[in-house]
Amino acid sequence: MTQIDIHKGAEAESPYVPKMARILSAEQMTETERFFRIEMEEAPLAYQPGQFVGVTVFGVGEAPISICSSPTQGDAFELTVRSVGLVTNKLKEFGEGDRLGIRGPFGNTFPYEEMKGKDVLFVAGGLGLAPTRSLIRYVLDNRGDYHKVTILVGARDPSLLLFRDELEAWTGRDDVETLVTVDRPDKAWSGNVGVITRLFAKIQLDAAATYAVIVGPPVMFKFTVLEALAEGVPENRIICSLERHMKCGVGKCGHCQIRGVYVCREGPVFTYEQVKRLREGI
Amino acid sequence: MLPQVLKRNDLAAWVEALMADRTVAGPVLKETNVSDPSDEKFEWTVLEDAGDLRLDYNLTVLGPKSFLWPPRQQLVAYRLDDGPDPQPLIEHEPTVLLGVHPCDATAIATLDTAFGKDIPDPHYLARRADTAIVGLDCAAPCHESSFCLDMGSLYPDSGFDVMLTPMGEVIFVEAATDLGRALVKSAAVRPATKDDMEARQKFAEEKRSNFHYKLPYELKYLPEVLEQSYDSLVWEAIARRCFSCGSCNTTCPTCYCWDVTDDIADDLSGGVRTRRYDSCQLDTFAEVAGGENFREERSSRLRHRMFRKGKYILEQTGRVGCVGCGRCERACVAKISIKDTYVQIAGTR
Amino acid sequence: MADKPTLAFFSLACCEGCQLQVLAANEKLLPILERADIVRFREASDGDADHYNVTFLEGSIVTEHDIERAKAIRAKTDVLVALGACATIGGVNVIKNFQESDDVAEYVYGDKKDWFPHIPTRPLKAEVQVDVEIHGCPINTCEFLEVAKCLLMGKPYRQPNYPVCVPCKLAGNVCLWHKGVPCLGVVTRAGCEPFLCPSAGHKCIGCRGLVDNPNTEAAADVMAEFGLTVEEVFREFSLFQGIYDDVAKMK
Amino acid sequence: MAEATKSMNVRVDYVTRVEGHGNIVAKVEDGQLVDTKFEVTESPRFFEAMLRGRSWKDAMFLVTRICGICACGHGTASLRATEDAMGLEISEQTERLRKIVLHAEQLESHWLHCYFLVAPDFFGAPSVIPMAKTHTDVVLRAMRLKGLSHEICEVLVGRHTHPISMVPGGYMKLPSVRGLKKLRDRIASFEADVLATVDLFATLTPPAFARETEYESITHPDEYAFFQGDLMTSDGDRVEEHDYRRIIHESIVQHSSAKHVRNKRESLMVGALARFNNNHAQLGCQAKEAADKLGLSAPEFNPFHNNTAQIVESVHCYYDLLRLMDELIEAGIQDEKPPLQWPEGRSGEGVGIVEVPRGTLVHHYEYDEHGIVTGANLVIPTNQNLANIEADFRAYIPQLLDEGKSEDEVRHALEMLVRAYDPCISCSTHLVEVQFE
Ligand SMILES: Cc1cc2nc3c(=O)[nH]c(=O)nc-3n(C[C@H](O)[C@H](O)[C@H](O)COP(=O)(O)OP(=O)(O)OC[C@H]3O[C@@H](n4cnc5c(N)ncnc54)[C@H](O)[C@@H]3O)c2cc1C
Ligand code: SF4
Ligand code: SF4
Ligand code: SF4
Repeated sequence: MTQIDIHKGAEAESPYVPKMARILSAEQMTETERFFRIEMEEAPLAYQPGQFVGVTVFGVGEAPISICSSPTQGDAFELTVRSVGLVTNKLKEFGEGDRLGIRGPFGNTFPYEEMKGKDVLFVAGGLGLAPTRSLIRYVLDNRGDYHKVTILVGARDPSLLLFRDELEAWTGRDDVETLVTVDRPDKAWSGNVGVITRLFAKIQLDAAATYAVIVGPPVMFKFTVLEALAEGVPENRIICSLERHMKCGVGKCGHCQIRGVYVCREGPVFTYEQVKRLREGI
Repeated sequence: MLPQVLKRNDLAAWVEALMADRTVAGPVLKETNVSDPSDEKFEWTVLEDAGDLRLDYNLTVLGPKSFLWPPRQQLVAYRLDDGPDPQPLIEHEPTVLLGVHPCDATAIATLDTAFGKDIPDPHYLARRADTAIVGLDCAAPCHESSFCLDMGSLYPDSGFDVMLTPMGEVIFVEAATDLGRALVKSAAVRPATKDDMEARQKFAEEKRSNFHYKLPYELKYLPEVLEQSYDSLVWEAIARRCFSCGSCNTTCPTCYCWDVTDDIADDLSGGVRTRRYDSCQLDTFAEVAGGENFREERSSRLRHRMFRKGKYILEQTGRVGCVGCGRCERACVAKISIKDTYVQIAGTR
Repeated sequence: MADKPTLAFFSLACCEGCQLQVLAANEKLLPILERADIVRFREASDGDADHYNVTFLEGSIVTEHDIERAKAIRAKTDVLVALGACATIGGVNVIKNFQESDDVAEYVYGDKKDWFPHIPTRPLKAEVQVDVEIHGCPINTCEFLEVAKCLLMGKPYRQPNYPVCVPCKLAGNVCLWHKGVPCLGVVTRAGCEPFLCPSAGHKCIGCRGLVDNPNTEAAADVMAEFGLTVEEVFREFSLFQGIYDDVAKMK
Repeated sequence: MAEATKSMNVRVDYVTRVEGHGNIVAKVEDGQLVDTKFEVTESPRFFEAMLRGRSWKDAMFLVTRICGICACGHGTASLRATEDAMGLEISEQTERLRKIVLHAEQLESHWLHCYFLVAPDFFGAPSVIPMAKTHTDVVLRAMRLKGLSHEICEVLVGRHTHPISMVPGGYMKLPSVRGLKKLRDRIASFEADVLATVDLFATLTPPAFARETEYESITHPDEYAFFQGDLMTSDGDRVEEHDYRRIIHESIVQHSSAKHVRNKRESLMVGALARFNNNHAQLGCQAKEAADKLGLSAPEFNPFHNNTAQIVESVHCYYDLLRLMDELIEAGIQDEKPPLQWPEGRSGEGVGIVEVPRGTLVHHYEYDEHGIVTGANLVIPTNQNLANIEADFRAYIPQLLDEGKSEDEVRHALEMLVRAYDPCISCSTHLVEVQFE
């Protein structure tokens, strides 16, 4: 049984007070996704790939957002926000110099240490590229530590593709295989067409030596996992990042629970093996 | 400290003494039933008059929990200009909760663990640390919905500073902590005599014989019984009647899920981030942007509550997630009973 | 001055109690008046304008003329807020829809019934687009202020989507069902705190309409177990919620 | 006479600062008034018809929705009618509680009307909103006073619009003595504001105009009647409640969805001035002093003095409220329960008449043996005044024309006259004679 020291806890700092941060730059990436580069006003954010922060727009509310940059990129950090509701729509109006509240970082991290020396396969659908990019950048910045790196990216149509410049840069690299596909091409699109699982046919996988990092909407996740399993990637090396309703980020408010697991603390990164056991995971 | 006794007639004086230093909350008469005036309803409230305290109370809708963990609690205040300067709002005042039944004391111990573990929550803990808990032992079940004996909350090991046992003309007073011993100092107590001790013993025996087990298995098997029922059709059958009104959660002494809103001050100069009780039975509890709802079905929400109470909280904190007080059953207009559900699932797969 | 958003208040068929709840905000209105111009509030003021940023429209539609007025007002405003039960769900005015229309008029105006033509009662959204709903009969001043603040801050207002039981329990009320009084709180949208009917001792009569996903079947079942006849159940629901199919079906 | 007034067409659509929708029409040709009307364009709401089929428990919840300002008055009249039909006697405690709520409502309504709706005319402001800047102390006082009534209603019946706790036979929730004591002290703290209100209105002079009419109200031997009593008029008629139709004769006119009412003359007047004219001797001493200060003495035939009478009544109600509170506190609150069942097998009619801010309000129901309403008749104060307002127009317009007033001035004066009556047009439910067989 956990022993609790009430009096010590009473003196603790409140985990619910945001710290002030300033937007260094902001850019509308697609119609609904906005990219921010942010700097904490006091101590820099100490985070690792896979974690997320709570972003406060004062007077409006807070939303959990994955950090899409890698700590290797310096003190500032980056977010990609899709406008869907109260906070995220308001963020559309935010730009350089505007101030936000930030809590966190929260959550566990991608197992980037454990993955060293292994092949890494990234599969990112839609907004799933945001959290994935954090690890991609980390791996690319420590390229020597990892074996083969493959990046598969899918979007519904070309206008929804995130980080297009970076996708191009990665495509141009010899030490990374990058494939991009869209479900519905437009006239200018000359690349792959079709759901992301179709890209599996185009790559060589050493399944036993691979970590597959799969992040995307629930349907995409479901089928990509099946594909990876079919290729022979072990369940405990299929890594995903889950989204849940969250209010506190510190394992109290109860919203993010999947069965007995608090996604905000024990996740958002899980192996497929864990998710499968949870049953309500996907 | 040796057990002591307080004459019933001296109780009010003690309560007044406590009221001089601290906010004292306890059970008082709330109202009588419109359909049956002999049916008294009680509530936990801050005492304005020591004479209002009713040690013979039976049930309350909300327990003493709301003094430690108020239905609405302000967390952070900020301004709505260029310098929001967010500041924590941590409010507490010396308080005594007087007359906490064993089930509620057990529940408080569970809440302490939930809010204190990992990353501590000072908004709860600061109130908790400033609150003395005076327990009140019960001689018989409050209601047919209670199953505190099964849930192991009838004999709490912690969650109180003093335990009172009313026995006729005297009240047996046992201080369990330093704070408790300090509180008792202002009471006109005398050391318990051999007769008092015997009376106490008799009370305990009678108490034991008044309570009966209601589950057909021991508490330690509950998590497994639940796990085996995960795919049972029973959830669907029970949930058909569920209104998703959340009354079960809002009244539960161990529920602690919450929602947060940013409330703008009336003069629009600032805002306050406020949390309020939330309920996993409400439609939108697990809904995320884009409309995906991870527990869309009433049955999956109902199952989640029953699992959380009987399994998850226990696994997370090592303390029971349900103290068997029966509040949720009584609060439920559809008469959905956690006790009956736990009985029912033992016989299903 | 010109940059301030303009607000207007209008009413159709109703008791105008909702506008009174706005006035009841008293000094809390002052910060809003500083940031916005009320250009039309007939109950308190003379004056008008050609265009409004936000219009609060109370009352339900009971005549052809009401439809025209609602449309004309809609055309002049950016944001239309339905103020109160009459506007959001038709209010008590819907009760007459369950009687023969001719009989209703004749009962009240006798052989002069044709002087006062009327149509079946309907809420605003049946005829015009409504952007924000403030439920309640009457509305709750706190909620009005909340909506006004949200509008001024450019923040969408999200109405509660859970039943009255939630705030009722948080207020520590003994459930009326347990006192022998059937209460509609179990399926009625919350948001009336701190003026909950059960907190004042009486059943919820459903003035804020149904929550989005009400279990009306369970409600009817529970009421039946409680000893209410189908007719009585309908009578309970139809005081305010007659506009919903779930309820109309019971008739 | 000024050329401009030779002929005019005064039309005021939607008179502002009154409750509900009403239009003034006045046609002047060659300096002669040819036609004038006060149109009530409020959409008809058919409350009497809607009452049919409602249960005795819910009738009050329906009729309070007739008017947001007089919700407690409608509620009280409705409960009295239902209790009459049930043969229920209410306790002294219930009666006191009901009277307190009625008083609180008079206060709220009178203050709202005088400060928010009438005062702007005297201060030359289009509304109370700009007055917040020019006469801040007056507006803040008005808000404080208005807030007081809300506080009283919140403690006693849950809220002012629409009351919750009161039901046939009593209360679903009673206030505590402790709560009443707090409230009493709170009310007592408003005395200075009440007196300042008298002083303020003593400085305002109503327009000079007088027309004698028949003044109708209830009257009671023991008190200045609001809650119960016989129906009477200044012309000497007096009947008990059930016979209200011997004084109140209703008719339908095409330009008004609200019905007109008369007794022996072409029209009659109800409201504060009518009550004052009929019952002034029973006012409390503070109210009598206020009347002196305000220059009001019975009989008063200037309808603009309805506002003055409202201020006098507010003083009466304020002090009477304190008295009633003291009596309640003294007696302690008894845990009385209202009946939850309709009396077995009983059917029949019930009438409840109360004085609401705008005048005499009648609720008349017929119940079947299950406690379901089978017929209803409501007489709304504003309706009773409509014919009188038109009669005033006919007398006042020629006077204004004689005084050489311009079209705008006439329009403004007529609007002020309408406002003086404090018409609550949303109340105009109205109805025709319904014969209960
Ligand atoms: C770990 C994690 C990482 C995320 N990373 C990103 C990211 O990188 N980029 C991005 O654009 N989005 C991300 N999201 C989703 C993002 O948090 C939600 O879109 C956001 O909370 C919606 O907030 P809002 O105020 O704009 O919408 P609201 O108006 O509050 O809500 C819209 C809908 O979302 C639901 N909702 C409310 N609060 C939450 C919540 N805290 N979490 C999820 N759903 C909620 C509501 O029930 C409603 O249905 C992430 C979510 C999680 C849990
Ligand atoms: S109290 Fe009953 S009806 Fe309400 S959510 Fe809980 S189980 Fe469902
Ligand atoms: S789950 Fe029900 S019985 Fe258990 S502690 Fe909560 S309210 Fe009491
Ligand atoms: S009284 Fe009504 S609103 Fe309150 S809990 Fe019971 S059913 Fe719900």
